[in-house]
Amino acid sequence: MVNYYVRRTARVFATIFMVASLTFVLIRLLPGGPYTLLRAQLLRQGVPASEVDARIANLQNIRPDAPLWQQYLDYMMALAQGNLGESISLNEPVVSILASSAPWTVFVVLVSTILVFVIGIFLGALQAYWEGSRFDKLFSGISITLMSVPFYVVAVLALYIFAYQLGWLPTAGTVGNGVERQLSIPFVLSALEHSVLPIFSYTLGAIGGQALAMRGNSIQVLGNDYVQVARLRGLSDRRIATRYVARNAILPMYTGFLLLLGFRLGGTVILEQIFSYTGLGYYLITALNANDYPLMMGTFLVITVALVLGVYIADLTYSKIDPRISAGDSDEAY
Amino acid sequence: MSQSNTRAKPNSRDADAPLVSLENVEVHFEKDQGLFDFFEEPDVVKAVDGISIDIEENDVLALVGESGCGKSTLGKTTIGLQRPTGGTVRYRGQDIWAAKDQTGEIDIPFSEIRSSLQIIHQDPGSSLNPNQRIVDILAQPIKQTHPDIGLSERRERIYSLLERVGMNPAADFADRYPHQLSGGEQQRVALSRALLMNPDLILADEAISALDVSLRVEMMDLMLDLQADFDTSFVFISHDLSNARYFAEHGDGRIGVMYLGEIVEVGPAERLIEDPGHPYTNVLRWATPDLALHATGATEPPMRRIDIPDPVNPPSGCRFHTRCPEAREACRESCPTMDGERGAHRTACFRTQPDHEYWDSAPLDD
Amino acid sequence: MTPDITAQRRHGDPMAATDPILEMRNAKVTYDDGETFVLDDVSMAIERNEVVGVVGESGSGKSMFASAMLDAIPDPGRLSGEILYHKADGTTIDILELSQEELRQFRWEEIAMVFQGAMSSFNPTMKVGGHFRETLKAHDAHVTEGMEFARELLADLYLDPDRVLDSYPHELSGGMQQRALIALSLVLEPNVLVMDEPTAALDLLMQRSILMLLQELQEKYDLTMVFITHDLPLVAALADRMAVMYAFDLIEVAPRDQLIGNSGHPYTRALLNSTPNLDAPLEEMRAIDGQSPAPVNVPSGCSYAPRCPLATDECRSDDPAFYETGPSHSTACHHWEQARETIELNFDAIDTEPLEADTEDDA
Amino acid sequence: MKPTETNGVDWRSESTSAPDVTTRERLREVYDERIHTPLLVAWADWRTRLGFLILGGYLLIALVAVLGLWREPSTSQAPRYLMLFENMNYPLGTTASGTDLAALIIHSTPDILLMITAGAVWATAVAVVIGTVAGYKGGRVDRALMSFSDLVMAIPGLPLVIILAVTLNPQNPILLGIVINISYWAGLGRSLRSQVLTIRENDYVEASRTMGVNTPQIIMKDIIPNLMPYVTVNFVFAARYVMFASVGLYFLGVLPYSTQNWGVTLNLAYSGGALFSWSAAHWLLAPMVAIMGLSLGLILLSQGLDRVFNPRVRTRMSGTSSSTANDNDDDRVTEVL
Amino acid sequence: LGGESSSATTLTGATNEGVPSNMHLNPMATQNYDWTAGNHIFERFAAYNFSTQEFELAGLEDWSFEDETVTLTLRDDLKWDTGDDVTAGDVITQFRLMEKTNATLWDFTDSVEEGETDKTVVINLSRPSNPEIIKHTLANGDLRIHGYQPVYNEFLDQDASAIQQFEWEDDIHGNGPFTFESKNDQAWTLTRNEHFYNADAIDFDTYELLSRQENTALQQGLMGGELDVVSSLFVPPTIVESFPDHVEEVTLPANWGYGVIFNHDDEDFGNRNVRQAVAHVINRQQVADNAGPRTKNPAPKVTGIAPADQETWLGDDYDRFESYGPDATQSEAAAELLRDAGYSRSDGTWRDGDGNTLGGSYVTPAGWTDWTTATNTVVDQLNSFGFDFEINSLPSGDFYGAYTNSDFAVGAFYWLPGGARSSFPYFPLRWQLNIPDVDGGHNFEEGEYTVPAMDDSGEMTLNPFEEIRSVATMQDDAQVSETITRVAWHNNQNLPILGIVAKQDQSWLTSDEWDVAPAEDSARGIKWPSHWLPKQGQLNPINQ
Ligand SMILES: Nc1ncnc2c1ncn2[C@@H]1O[C@H](COP(=O)(O)OP(=O)(O)OP(=O)(O)O)[C@@H](O)[C@H]1O
Ligand SMILES: Nc1ncnc2c1ncn2[C@@H]1O[C@H](COP(=O)(O)OP(=O)(O)OP(=O)(O)O)[C@@H](O)[C@H]1O
Ligand SMILES: [Mg+2]
Ligand SMILES: [Mg+2]
Repeated sequence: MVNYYVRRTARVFATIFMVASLTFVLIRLLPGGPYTLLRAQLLRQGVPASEVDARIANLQNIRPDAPLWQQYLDYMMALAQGNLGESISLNEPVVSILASSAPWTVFVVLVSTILVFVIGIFLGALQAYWEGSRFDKLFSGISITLMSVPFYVVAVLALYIFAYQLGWLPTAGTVGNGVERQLSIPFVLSALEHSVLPIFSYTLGAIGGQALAMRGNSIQVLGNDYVQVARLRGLSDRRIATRYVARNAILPMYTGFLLLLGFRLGGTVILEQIFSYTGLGYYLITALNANDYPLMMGTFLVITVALVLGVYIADLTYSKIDPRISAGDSDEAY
Repeated sequence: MSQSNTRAKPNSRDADAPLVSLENVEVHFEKDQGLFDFFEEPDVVKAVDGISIDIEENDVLALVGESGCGKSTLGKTTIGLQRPTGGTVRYRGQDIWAAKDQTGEIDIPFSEIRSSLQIIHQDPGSSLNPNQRIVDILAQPIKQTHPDIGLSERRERIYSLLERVGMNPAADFADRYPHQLSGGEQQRVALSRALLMNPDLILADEAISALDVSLRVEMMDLMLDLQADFDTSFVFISHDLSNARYFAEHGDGRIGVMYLGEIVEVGPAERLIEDPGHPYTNVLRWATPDLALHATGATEPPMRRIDIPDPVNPPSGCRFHTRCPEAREACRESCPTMDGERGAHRTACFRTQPDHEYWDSAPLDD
Repeated sequence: MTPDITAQRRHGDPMAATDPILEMRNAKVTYDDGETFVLDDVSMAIERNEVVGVVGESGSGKSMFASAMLDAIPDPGRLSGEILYHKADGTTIDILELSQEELRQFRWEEIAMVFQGAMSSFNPTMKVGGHFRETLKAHDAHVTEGMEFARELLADLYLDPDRVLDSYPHELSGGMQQRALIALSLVLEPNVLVMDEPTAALDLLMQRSILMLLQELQEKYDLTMVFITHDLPLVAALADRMAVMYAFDLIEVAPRDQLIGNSGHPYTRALLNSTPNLDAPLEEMRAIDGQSPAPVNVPSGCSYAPRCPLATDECRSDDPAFYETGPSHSTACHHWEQARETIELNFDAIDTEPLEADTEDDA
Repeated sequence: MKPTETNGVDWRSESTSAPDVTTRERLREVYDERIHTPLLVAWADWRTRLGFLILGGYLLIALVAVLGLWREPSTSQAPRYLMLFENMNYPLGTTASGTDLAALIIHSTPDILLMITAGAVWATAVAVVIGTVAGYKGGRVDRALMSFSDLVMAIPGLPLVIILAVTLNPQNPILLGIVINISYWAGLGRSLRSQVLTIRENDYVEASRTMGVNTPQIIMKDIIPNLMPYVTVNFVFAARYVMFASVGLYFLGVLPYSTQNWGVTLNLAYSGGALFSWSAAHWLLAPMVAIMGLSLGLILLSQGLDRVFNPRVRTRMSGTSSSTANDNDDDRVTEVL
Repeated sequence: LGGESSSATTLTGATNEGVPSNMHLNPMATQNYDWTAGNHIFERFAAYNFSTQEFELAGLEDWSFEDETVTLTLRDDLKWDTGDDVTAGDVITQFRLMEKTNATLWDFTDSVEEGETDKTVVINLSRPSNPEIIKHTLANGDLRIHGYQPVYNEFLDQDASAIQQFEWEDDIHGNGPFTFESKNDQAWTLTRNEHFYNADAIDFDTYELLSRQENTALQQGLMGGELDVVSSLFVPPTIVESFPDHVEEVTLPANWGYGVIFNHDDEDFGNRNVRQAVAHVINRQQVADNAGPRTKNPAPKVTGIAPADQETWLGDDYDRFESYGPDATQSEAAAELLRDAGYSRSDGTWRDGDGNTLGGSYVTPAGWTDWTTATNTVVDQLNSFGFDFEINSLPSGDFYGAYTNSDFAVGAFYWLPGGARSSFPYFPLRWQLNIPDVDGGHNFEEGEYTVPAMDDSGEMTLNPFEEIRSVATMQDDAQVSETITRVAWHNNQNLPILGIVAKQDQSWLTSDEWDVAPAEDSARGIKWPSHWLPKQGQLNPINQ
């Protein structure tokens, strides 16, 4: 029997490899080919057709006309060396585009997902604690309502109201225009300011679901004997709420958190478009519209790797976090 | 075994073979490893370690022992639910697992073996599918054994059996869900389900432990009653010697005492209790509460430690030597075996051999 | 035990006590605001330093009885009546009158409780040691000294203190968990220990071992114990006095020997007869017919009447109060004398030879 | 020999009360069991009731569209920019191109319902099959299936949908629903599997195995019914996801569309400036309300649906409860509002 | 000199070309040149004024046209932002590089050389050419004077691909009113070029070009005051109405607009009758009203001349041209045409002899929302007449791809190439015949076509391709006009592509903080006001 951890780590690479292969094939299935749009643009600029082909040929850093397996091999070889190729439409190394965009997306998704969990858990726990109270009913109602509003609707409305109408927050972008792109206080402040609306709209709707889940979990935990015993032992309500109820109710949500994190990375496609937020999702759409294969592959890969790592970390750490689970069981936790 | 007028199974290879016969059966479980013990040998729990025993037609075998000593595992191995990691389990002479894997010459198909060996679980709550009504639960075994029986006859059979197990009026109970029955009633349904399979052997794994003390006798009576009607054998698992005694005595069977994967003493109920050969049997006797007033009152147990040793690293020699009040050096070194013919009262303890070196070695005390 | 003591109708006999530490008066528990009671007007006094065993079948209200002593009925149940606690210094408090904070302090320092199912009494994500420490802290006790005492308790219970304190609950076997829980309940040196089926999930050997340890603890720390179980013979080993519950009320309270050898209630006698045991002739073990009532349909009159072979119209109309049926022996049955005569006990309570010679019964 | 054979103990002779069941009665029973009681249970909870009513409303609307009881949407069929209730012929008003908004909403409904149903059925069906088989079978089958679903789970969902949508250009709502939920089953399948792992440890599953019941039957009868509460809730969530994702992608303009639907309408309204101007606000509002209403209905439904599959609640509701024993409610379903 | 008080003011514009950090300033590169920024940094040769319909010189002081030479004289004071003169050498370098990349200029140019001074450039033509065409080529807004020799000289002896892949991001020097300061993922920051010849007229320091992806973002930017100018932005009427008063709209003919493209290889739509029927069915006014009533005009005649210029160019023949009912669905005419072509109508649907319905998928670009509305309207009209179309929306790339690969039957496409050049019918008419944007994917074969004669006297046969090409070398206006009328007539009858509406470009200025040229000022007639006006000193901060 091979050690669980070795197997699990091997699986990470296998999964990434498979997804990379799969998306490679998928993307090549896209109709049109990578240069259709560019061709149209050039033609529109009045460049003669013959010249257009020549120009496109000049650009080719991938070989879209080579046999698929050849392209695949090239790609995989390059990938193994950490080279994701050149973006066709932006004429830049994909790696550098990703390096500049991924942090923003990760930042927004991470912060908003953490907020979703923290707020959701907090509200859900309070609701469970006062189960049946007016507070509980009110917030359950709010949760359900929030769940039925798609986040992009929130995003559009929030953008309109808080940025354009009230002018409280910037309307687009990741950092203020005049701010130097280097780690400094103005930079951080500006970045935070720009992320408020995306994070807000990506957070609000999702809170409801987590709150309901937490509420359910907590109610279940509250029914356990050990909570009753803890009360009898004279522990303070606060200690019971945190160390007993919250902890035991949150633990099962832990793997969910990391999974959700990955899942929500994909959702930024819409979010970033609305806020002109130049993250992964933004470039994915750019790439898609331009049939920019390397860039598409790159964004896909980053999201995939993030997801796979998320699950991996969840698997490896869950047994550390929840003493009841021993390693190897944990991949049954979701 | 009093009744040896075995029902001749038409396709049985060996009419004289015991109903179920275990030959040197071992069940070893591997434990999962952690991050840092990659290069170590995996931990192995020897839940059942080299047990041979026969169960005849209309037989009763009561297994007693502490929690974790392997009673359930042995029971499940006996009825072919647990694949042994060593040794053979035969049903009327047919190797069960050979039949299952379709290897070798098969006299009795596995499906027939399967339906002949049934089980009643400890927890009546979890042994019935909460989403099915009692009729539907009980219809399953009939469908399984007699696929051609029509709906109304099926109902008829179910109703009559329900009444037979004391659930009157049957119609009232048949349409209920399990949660609408009391624990005792649930257990009766579980028993009925097993009986409808028309089995040769039923494993009753702590089938009465979850019931109230006052209901246990009733349930045991019912099982014994039906044993007579249905011609079945029972493997009856309990940790309570008095229940085992009641059941084995009434069923005219044996009690087997298990300790850490081994059977340390086996014999007819009354004799085993009256004249326990193994110190561990004596411990179990001590643990059995008694209403006789002189015996009430908590006394010091006849053993040196309370906790059962870790089954992953069972003690060397006689496995009981770490707790045995009579243990001597010899017990640590060598392992007593069970002698005597199968079916007789047998004990795996040096103390039964008057001229064993045991008597010369020094007592253990730690 | 002369049976011909003139019976007197005396109400509240189980209340008679010379030095009670805990008195329960007319305790009632309801889950639907007084429609039905899952503890129905129970009164009982518990002597200082005695061990009381309470038996009854599943659902008879034993857990309610136990919880009531700490005013710890699970929500949304409502407890009424009086629960008086007599402190060692002679003062008396009514537990039901205590404020939240007083109650918090009172519990575990004066009365502690061990629950049915130790598995679920520990926080699965906290080490056992943590439970001890936080309990000490919550009661402003000295943690280092307290932990020393905890180690001593664990050692008394035949556990390896260091290993146990450093384990998560699931890493311990059931028996070890149960013992650790007992140690936890004693860590603040309470006077009263209420135990609600502390051993039900364990095998007999462990049950008996724990019982033996409890007896040692009781002697060592001068505990008053209330031990609740459905297993009559089990508690008989430990108890000084025993009480039988049926359908949410006590029906018989007597010293242990009295109750086993000379009980007056038909139910108690039936219960004794239905209990499998090693000595009784097998043929005579008999189950009790019928089922005990649910709270919604407790019959009027004597609640046991529908199952009782001796029931008369009087029983069906008139709920029997306690008759004094012996020294400190109270029985709630109109026909207790008849019961003693007609319902034979199927075991010999008094004259049996001692068990095997190699069993030291010097306790 | 065996009791049921002739020369055994004929315990059947004691039979007294076995009733003769006619087919009719049987049918009635099935109706009671599978339709009446579940509905009763669902109806008893105000959330499910409201959810049912809302969904029923949408179904009615779809019916109106299918039966052609309302005019087809078409450009220039009415004056432009009619406001809400301004002209009762066009109660929801009209768009910038003079299309009846009510017609737009109504005639998109059947497709949307088809789409979300298809997507949800796909996601849950695949998840149930994979989850139960993997969980019940264990071993190599389990490992293979779980590796596969890990793989699928690792592909970023929405982006994958976009690529597939562009590649396959699905015009058919059913296909589109499936494409949107193409990888949704993976996570669900995993959690179903872990539930199956628990369920299969139940003694009644072992009992069925002991009786020699075959695997498909065990899965169908012993495993799946116990998953149903979870499955239905997730069915509803999967449906909601299809709707949100599709509208979002239409809104983004990356899904091909052949006809008008809520997402397209929303997109056109938004880019047509409906957000900034009262005179066009209804144009944006109509699809938004349609989307949120449907999703609200779905969520409300999911909130109470698990009760439907709880036999305890079921028996109580159908009034057949004559329980003697512990009927102590463990149907503490999250009560909301 | 600029007033001290306002010199710190920043003019804020916007671009939706792409993220500035990914863009660069080499106008000759294949991709990612940000023309919005480039237009401010590089001066142009000349411009076409839509108000006056005349050319205005910018970087040029003079241009003169002889038979086979064109002489360009650069402004004497045209300097790089380094302070050095822009010389003929710079321009010649640029032109020579443009030869490598086959720019339109070289369609008629044989060689370029320095003239008498270092500020004059002589273009030797390959053949006598129509000066109008040359002027339009030089005044094309995208053609900028950018050939800064220190940077571009090195490309002269390299392959075309070198210059096409060169991304000019460092050491950028321009000669326009503003110079490059910095760029990031948010914006371009430009500052006033102190060496610009008209720098004194510019009263502010900084020009910031924000990057925005969506039209709605730009609209909201204008509405909320975030943006001061936007060079070109479609804004639907409801939003225009909700704009505050100080947001001023300048509409300029785009000479561009929604049309219907046919695949002439298609069995049905290769048939002229069917195309004409389609033209009769479509109510162009309704399409305009649905898709943008303020900014879209139905083409009065369906041909390759921009709507505003049709009467001017066609003169007396204008009335002869078939209008196909600009504001009506002419079902009768359409039905007759279809019947003549052998189609018949059953169950409300037109079918061919084999019973196949007349229609199929109608390609339209996804995400171009005003086009979506137009497509919906057109398809509704066609279907209610009895065609059987289904909308097939495709992302931009695939949309162009479908046409380039001739993988379509009917779809939406612009029927005019757009830009100032389109005002000269030579360009759009020729464009319609071979639609270079899709590489002639509509399969309108070069050759002779027979159409009814213009004067109803039978038929006429012509090769529209040849005829329109000949215009390039014609010097005689009358001859030009006649040829254009003939080709326009051909297009009107044969419908290589069907023009539906023409669009007005909307350019945006704000007057709350900015002092802009008044509405009637003809300077607003040059694209784009936000580019043109600042350097004229006609867009400056209001002095408090
Ligand atoms: N599937 C399994 N995998 C690993 N170990 C197992 C498994 N089943 C049982 N064991 C181990 O085998 C030993 C014997 O278990 P078994 O259930 O047979 O004991 P038991 O005597 O029935 O105990 P109990 O009285 O508690 O039911 C235990 O140590 C148990 O942990
Ligand atoms: N939360 C509750 N709501 C309503 N009734 C309850 C509740 N908890 C317990 N009961 C009822 O109170 C009665 C007494 O319960 P209790 O737990 O005291 O029984 P018990 O004697 O301890 O039984 P067991 O031996 O099963 O623990 C039972 O009939 C039970 O159904
Ligand atoms: Mg067991
Ligand atoms: Mg209890």
